[in-house]
Amino acid sequence: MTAPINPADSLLERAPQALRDLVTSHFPQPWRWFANGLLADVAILAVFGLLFAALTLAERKILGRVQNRPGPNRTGPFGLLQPIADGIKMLSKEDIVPRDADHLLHFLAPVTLLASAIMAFAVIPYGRNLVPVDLDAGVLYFFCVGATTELAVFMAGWSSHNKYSLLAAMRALAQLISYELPLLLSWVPVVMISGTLSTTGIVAAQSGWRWGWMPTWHVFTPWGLAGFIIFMVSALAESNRSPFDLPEAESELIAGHLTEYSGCKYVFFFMAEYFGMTALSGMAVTLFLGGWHAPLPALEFIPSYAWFGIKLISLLMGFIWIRATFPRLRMDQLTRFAWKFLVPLALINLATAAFWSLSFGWSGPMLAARCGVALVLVIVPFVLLGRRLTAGLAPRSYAYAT
Amino acid sequence: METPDQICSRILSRLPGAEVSVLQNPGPAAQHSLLVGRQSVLEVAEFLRDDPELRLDYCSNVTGVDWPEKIIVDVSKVSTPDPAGGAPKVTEVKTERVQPGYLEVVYHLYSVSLRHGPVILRTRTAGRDALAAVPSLTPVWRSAEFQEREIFDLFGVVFENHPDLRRILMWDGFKDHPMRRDYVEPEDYEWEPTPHGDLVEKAKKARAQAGGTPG
Amino acid sequence: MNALFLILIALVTLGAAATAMALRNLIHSVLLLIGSWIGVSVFYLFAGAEFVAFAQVLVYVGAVSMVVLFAVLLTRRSRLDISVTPDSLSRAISAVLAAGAVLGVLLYGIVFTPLPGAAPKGPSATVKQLGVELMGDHAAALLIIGLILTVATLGAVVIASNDPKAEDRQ
Amino acid sequence: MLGSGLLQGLGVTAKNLVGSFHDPKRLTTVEYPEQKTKLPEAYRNFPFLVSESAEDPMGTLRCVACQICEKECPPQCIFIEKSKDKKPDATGKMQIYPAVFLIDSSVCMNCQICVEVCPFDAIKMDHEYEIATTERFNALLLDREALAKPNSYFHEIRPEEAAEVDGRLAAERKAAEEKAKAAALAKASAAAKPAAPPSAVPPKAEPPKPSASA
Amino acid sequence: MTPSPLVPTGGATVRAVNDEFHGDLLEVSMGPHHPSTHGVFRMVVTLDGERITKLKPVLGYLHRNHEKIGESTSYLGSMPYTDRLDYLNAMTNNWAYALAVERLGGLSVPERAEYLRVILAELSRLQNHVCLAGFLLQDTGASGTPLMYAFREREKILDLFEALSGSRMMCNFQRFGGCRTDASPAWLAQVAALVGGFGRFLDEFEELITGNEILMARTQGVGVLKGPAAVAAGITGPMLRAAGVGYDIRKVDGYGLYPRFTFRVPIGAHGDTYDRYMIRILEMRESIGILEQALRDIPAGPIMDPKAKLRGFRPKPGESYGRIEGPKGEIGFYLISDGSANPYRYRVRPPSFVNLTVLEDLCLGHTIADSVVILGSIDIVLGEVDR
Repeated sequence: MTAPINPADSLLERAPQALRDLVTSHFPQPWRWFANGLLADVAILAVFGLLFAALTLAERKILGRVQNRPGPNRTGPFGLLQPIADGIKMLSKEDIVPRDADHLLHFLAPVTLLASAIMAFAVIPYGRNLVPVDLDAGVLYFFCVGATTELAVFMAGWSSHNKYSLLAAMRALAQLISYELPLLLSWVPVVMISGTLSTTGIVAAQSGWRWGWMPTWHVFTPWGLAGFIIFMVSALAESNRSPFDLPEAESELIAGHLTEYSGCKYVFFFMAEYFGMTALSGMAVTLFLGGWHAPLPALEFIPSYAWFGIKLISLLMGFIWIRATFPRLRMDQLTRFAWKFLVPLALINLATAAFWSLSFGWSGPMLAARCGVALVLVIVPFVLLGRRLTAGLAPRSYAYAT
Repeated sequence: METPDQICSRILSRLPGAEVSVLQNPGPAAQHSLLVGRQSVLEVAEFLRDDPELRLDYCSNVTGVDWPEKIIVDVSKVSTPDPAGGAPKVTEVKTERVQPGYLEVVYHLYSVSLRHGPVILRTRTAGRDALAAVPSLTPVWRSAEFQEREIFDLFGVVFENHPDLRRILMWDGFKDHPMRRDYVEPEDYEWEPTPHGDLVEKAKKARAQAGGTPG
Repeated sequence: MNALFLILIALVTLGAAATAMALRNLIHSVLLLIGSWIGVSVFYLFAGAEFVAFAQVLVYVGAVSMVVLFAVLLTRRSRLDISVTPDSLSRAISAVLAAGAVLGVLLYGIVFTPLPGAAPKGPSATVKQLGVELMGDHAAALLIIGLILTVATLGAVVIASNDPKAEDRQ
Repeated sequence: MLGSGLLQGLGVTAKNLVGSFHDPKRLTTVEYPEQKTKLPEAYRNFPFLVSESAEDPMGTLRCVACQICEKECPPQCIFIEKSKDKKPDATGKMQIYPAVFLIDSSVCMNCQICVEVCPFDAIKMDHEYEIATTERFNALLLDREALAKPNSYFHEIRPEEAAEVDGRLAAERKAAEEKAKAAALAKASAAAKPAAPPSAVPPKAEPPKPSASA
Repeated sequence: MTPSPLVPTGGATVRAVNDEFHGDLLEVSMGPHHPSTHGVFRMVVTLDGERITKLKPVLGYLHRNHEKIGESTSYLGSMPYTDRLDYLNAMTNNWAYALAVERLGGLSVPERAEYLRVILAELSRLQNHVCLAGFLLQDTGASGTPLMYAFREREKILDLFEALSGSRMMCNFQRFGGCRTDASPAWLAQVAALVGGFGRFLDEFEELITGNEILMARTQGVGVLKGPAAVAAGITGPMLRAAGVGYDIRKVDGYGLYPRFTFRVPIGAHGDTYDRYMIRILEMRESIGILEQALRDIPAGPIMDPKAKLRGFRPKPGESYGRIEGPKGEIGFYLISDGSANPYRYRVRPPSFVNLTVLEDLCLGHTIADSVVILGSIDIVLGEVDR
């Protein structure tokens, strides 16, 4: 019987680095950093570009299936070439800019949006040693890049010189201000517990097993679960996904900030939405779902990046599932939900995490008490605040006329 | 529910000056209506709405009817005594008289609270052109608002005291009233060559050749 | 190379700020202001202060700019068309005086601060240290800043609130 | 609790997502150009003219140009011109026939009133629904050549109604033949008995009843 | 600003239309091309932020002067045109028109035909309400899922219509004094199968969305219409019953054979959009009950009044008004005959059109997103509004 191989040394695990070194070894030493960076860019664009294409198809397929219809199935086998056909169609369309539009901003908006969405991919650790840029303040970088997205939505809406777009711009502003806060507050506990702002450090803090089988991911702690849910809800809002897709609310504002966009610029917006969704899911995986760690010790032979991919895709499917099910909120409800529900919950969650970190050494019966107190700290505010939020809303019973 | 005759007499007892009469409907439907003069239609309507036995709180249908100028031929037999002393000679004398045209507004009233109806209320304008005005009943039944606007639009009845009397179905710059019976559609109105147009032309020509009656 | 880059960034930052002041279109001004904030954060990055740089972008670009944009969009049209009146001339003069005074203080600070010739590699402040400093020694300052900002926000709300009675009184 | 309704909804969509793969009751979609649903017999789209034989459709049209459908058509999309000569109709009687029969398919609203009012079972509703053309003027005005379809086609699309119509027409033809025979007999006997009044007027064919669907 | 001379009657709301110019009011023209105006309908909305301070409906984009066409066409010839009024409910439109003409001509309807009419009207009600639920939820932003479920069921009903009348939507089925074709036992069995499964579908549909907190937040307390105001404004149908008035023409007039069937009339207590949605769901459940009874009891027999004439129908001079409880409200036809083959006056009383009267009242003070949902809950079809 051979000794178990350290998963970090398996062939598949080391393949990406080996491949990279193989390519960059041809460059002279002073340029190697540049070549590495370029390669990372190319890899990210290729992988996530493909994922974007696959995701658009998957979304339409899943929406179709949920709605009891087959979804796109005409282009290629099982409709697999649909994204390519869509791409050709969109890119060959005429780029129409309204006469009264602010041409410069109208052009800059999609570019800004896409650029910031792509930049967000830089700090996510995709696997063991697979992080494009390992920054000390990686998490902060991620959210500071993400902060510009709604600015771009505002630019698009305002520059289009269209009333619907302007309303969308206003909505985008309000939505950003409202959801940036719970989003930021939701990951502060993670930083507090991990003691680092570096994404690789946060992943490393989630390694290892409790009792030999249970992963020590943050999502498996009471505060982590609450933080994860708050994070995902805010992520839905940040990436303008249903039920928070108010800036482009089709049934109200036609297409909101996208009303006056066509062709390539429209594709940019579309791409940016999916990239943003993917990046936020990736960050959620990193912060709460243990990054690239396997969920069970026995499954560590699967390479780390595959685990990351699996977690990422399941979160993305969750986005699609939610979109298939929920109606849209109204603007005032959206902001009320953020300020009166998510922000207080996130703040209480901060306190819960503080308690969790203070009670670090507790064991035995005290461990049960620790879990109990933390759970109470998470659930009771949720129930109470939820009741206040939905006050007056209830299914009704109806009388019949005599 | 009371018959229209009973309602009519009750209205007359309550509002002695009101011009109300019952207009019989000769058809099998036998839905007789109350014909009310312009001057008293508002008070009659309020009476119908508020009267505890009728409580016609719901005005279902409001519509206009165009009755254009009609030439009525009265035939009277005149017997002229035969100067020869025989049987008097009877000749038919036709006198033509012109019945002036008017526009009629018909309200179908029901009671939601007492669940009866319909009571049909009609009122007529004095004429079809400058005199085509009746008081609006929108202040009495709000449901008449859009329907009276429609009648104004399509028939040209001016409803005095209507809160928002504008065209509703035709566009604002439109001149005529298309539901009037003498309305002639303009020839060049959104003309487009269609095979249908040719077909009608051909049909007309063929019928003219055949000398038959169109229709 | 680095110096060239720094000068370029400085020019962009200052140019954006100056243009923001000169433009009539308020939205463009705000967007240029954002550009200049990003320029400032690039300076922080050059100085090795990642945390401050990212925090700068997060707070200013992400949040403050939104508030400013909101303020601009919610401002009544009538207040956008403030024409130059004789009164505004004296205001301009006082503005120039105030700006000059600030500039003087800054220049004084820059010129008369003894710069160390060869910068000693100072202890790079970690995020943790920053937190400890802020929550420890400088807690009072932090609280006061928070209070002042809250008061400012309340004031803004009071000014922005659309009170028809107040308008009538004017 | 907040979220229970949301979770319930997610459950339903998940059930449908899974169900659409194995439950044909859920995934009811028909993939149109390849698959087509079976049309019910009553389906109607655009009228056609019934002709007795497929070989000589123009010679065997059942239509006798009575112009009832033209009068009754609500959007007035039919135009008929009577022929000058006559030819035998379905019952063997000499009848005029439509020299021109035009239907404007851009105006026709497929209401079936022409079928209902036709006393000769000469016009029926078609099952053809792929009638798009690329030319919106002349291609939409269909003449009698384009409209004529043989009785066998009628049997194909509406077997029940066609059988009923054929039975009725056969009975009428038989009755007409018998009458003709009787008339011939009468003539023969009249010839034998010259005193008998001449039956100049041929026995009038029983006016066919309006369509049974009425 | 001149105060609106609209006198509040029976609690009708007074309109607070503020015509003063405000620099920060935004006038948005929603429609005629807008994803959720249900056809070519236009609302000129004045917004303060996102709040509606004024809303003017603009109609007529689909106006084709249906009534004029009716006056120049024979009585029978108008029947297919009635299909095109509320094109979701050709069956009930046909019935209302047939009812008016039968009253005008003094025709009676055989029992089997009356049963068929009830079955078809209730099927029509089912598919209209299920459509409405789908559209309404689509307007609240649900990405098509409820709409697709609704349409899946609607398709089954339309298939039945097609099998009986030959067309899915333009049925042209009723005739004066009966129905055009008889229903085969196989068809009735299909209806029974559909009715049997419809309750389960409704359960699933309600599980999907009725308890959804977002839907409740979007619809409860939005667009409140109270009973007296609704009656004064002539609101009919589910909208009136959602406002708490139990007025159902099926019960009140007892036309057709409705008095023979037992069913209840659900009424709402709040009169908001949620009530309007739920009343339709509950009405569908009642319709299932009516259909079960009708399918159980339908007798054999003729389907046409022997007195009825298909061609050359010339009723005696006179007039009649016939109305039925259509899925959207009271659909009535008012006919005046002068003894000729064409009606002298042909008038449609369209429920959608009259129900639009209160649109502005319902929307004032709500946001632009609510206006879309409120419009959806009124349930209009532009073929009927504009005629």
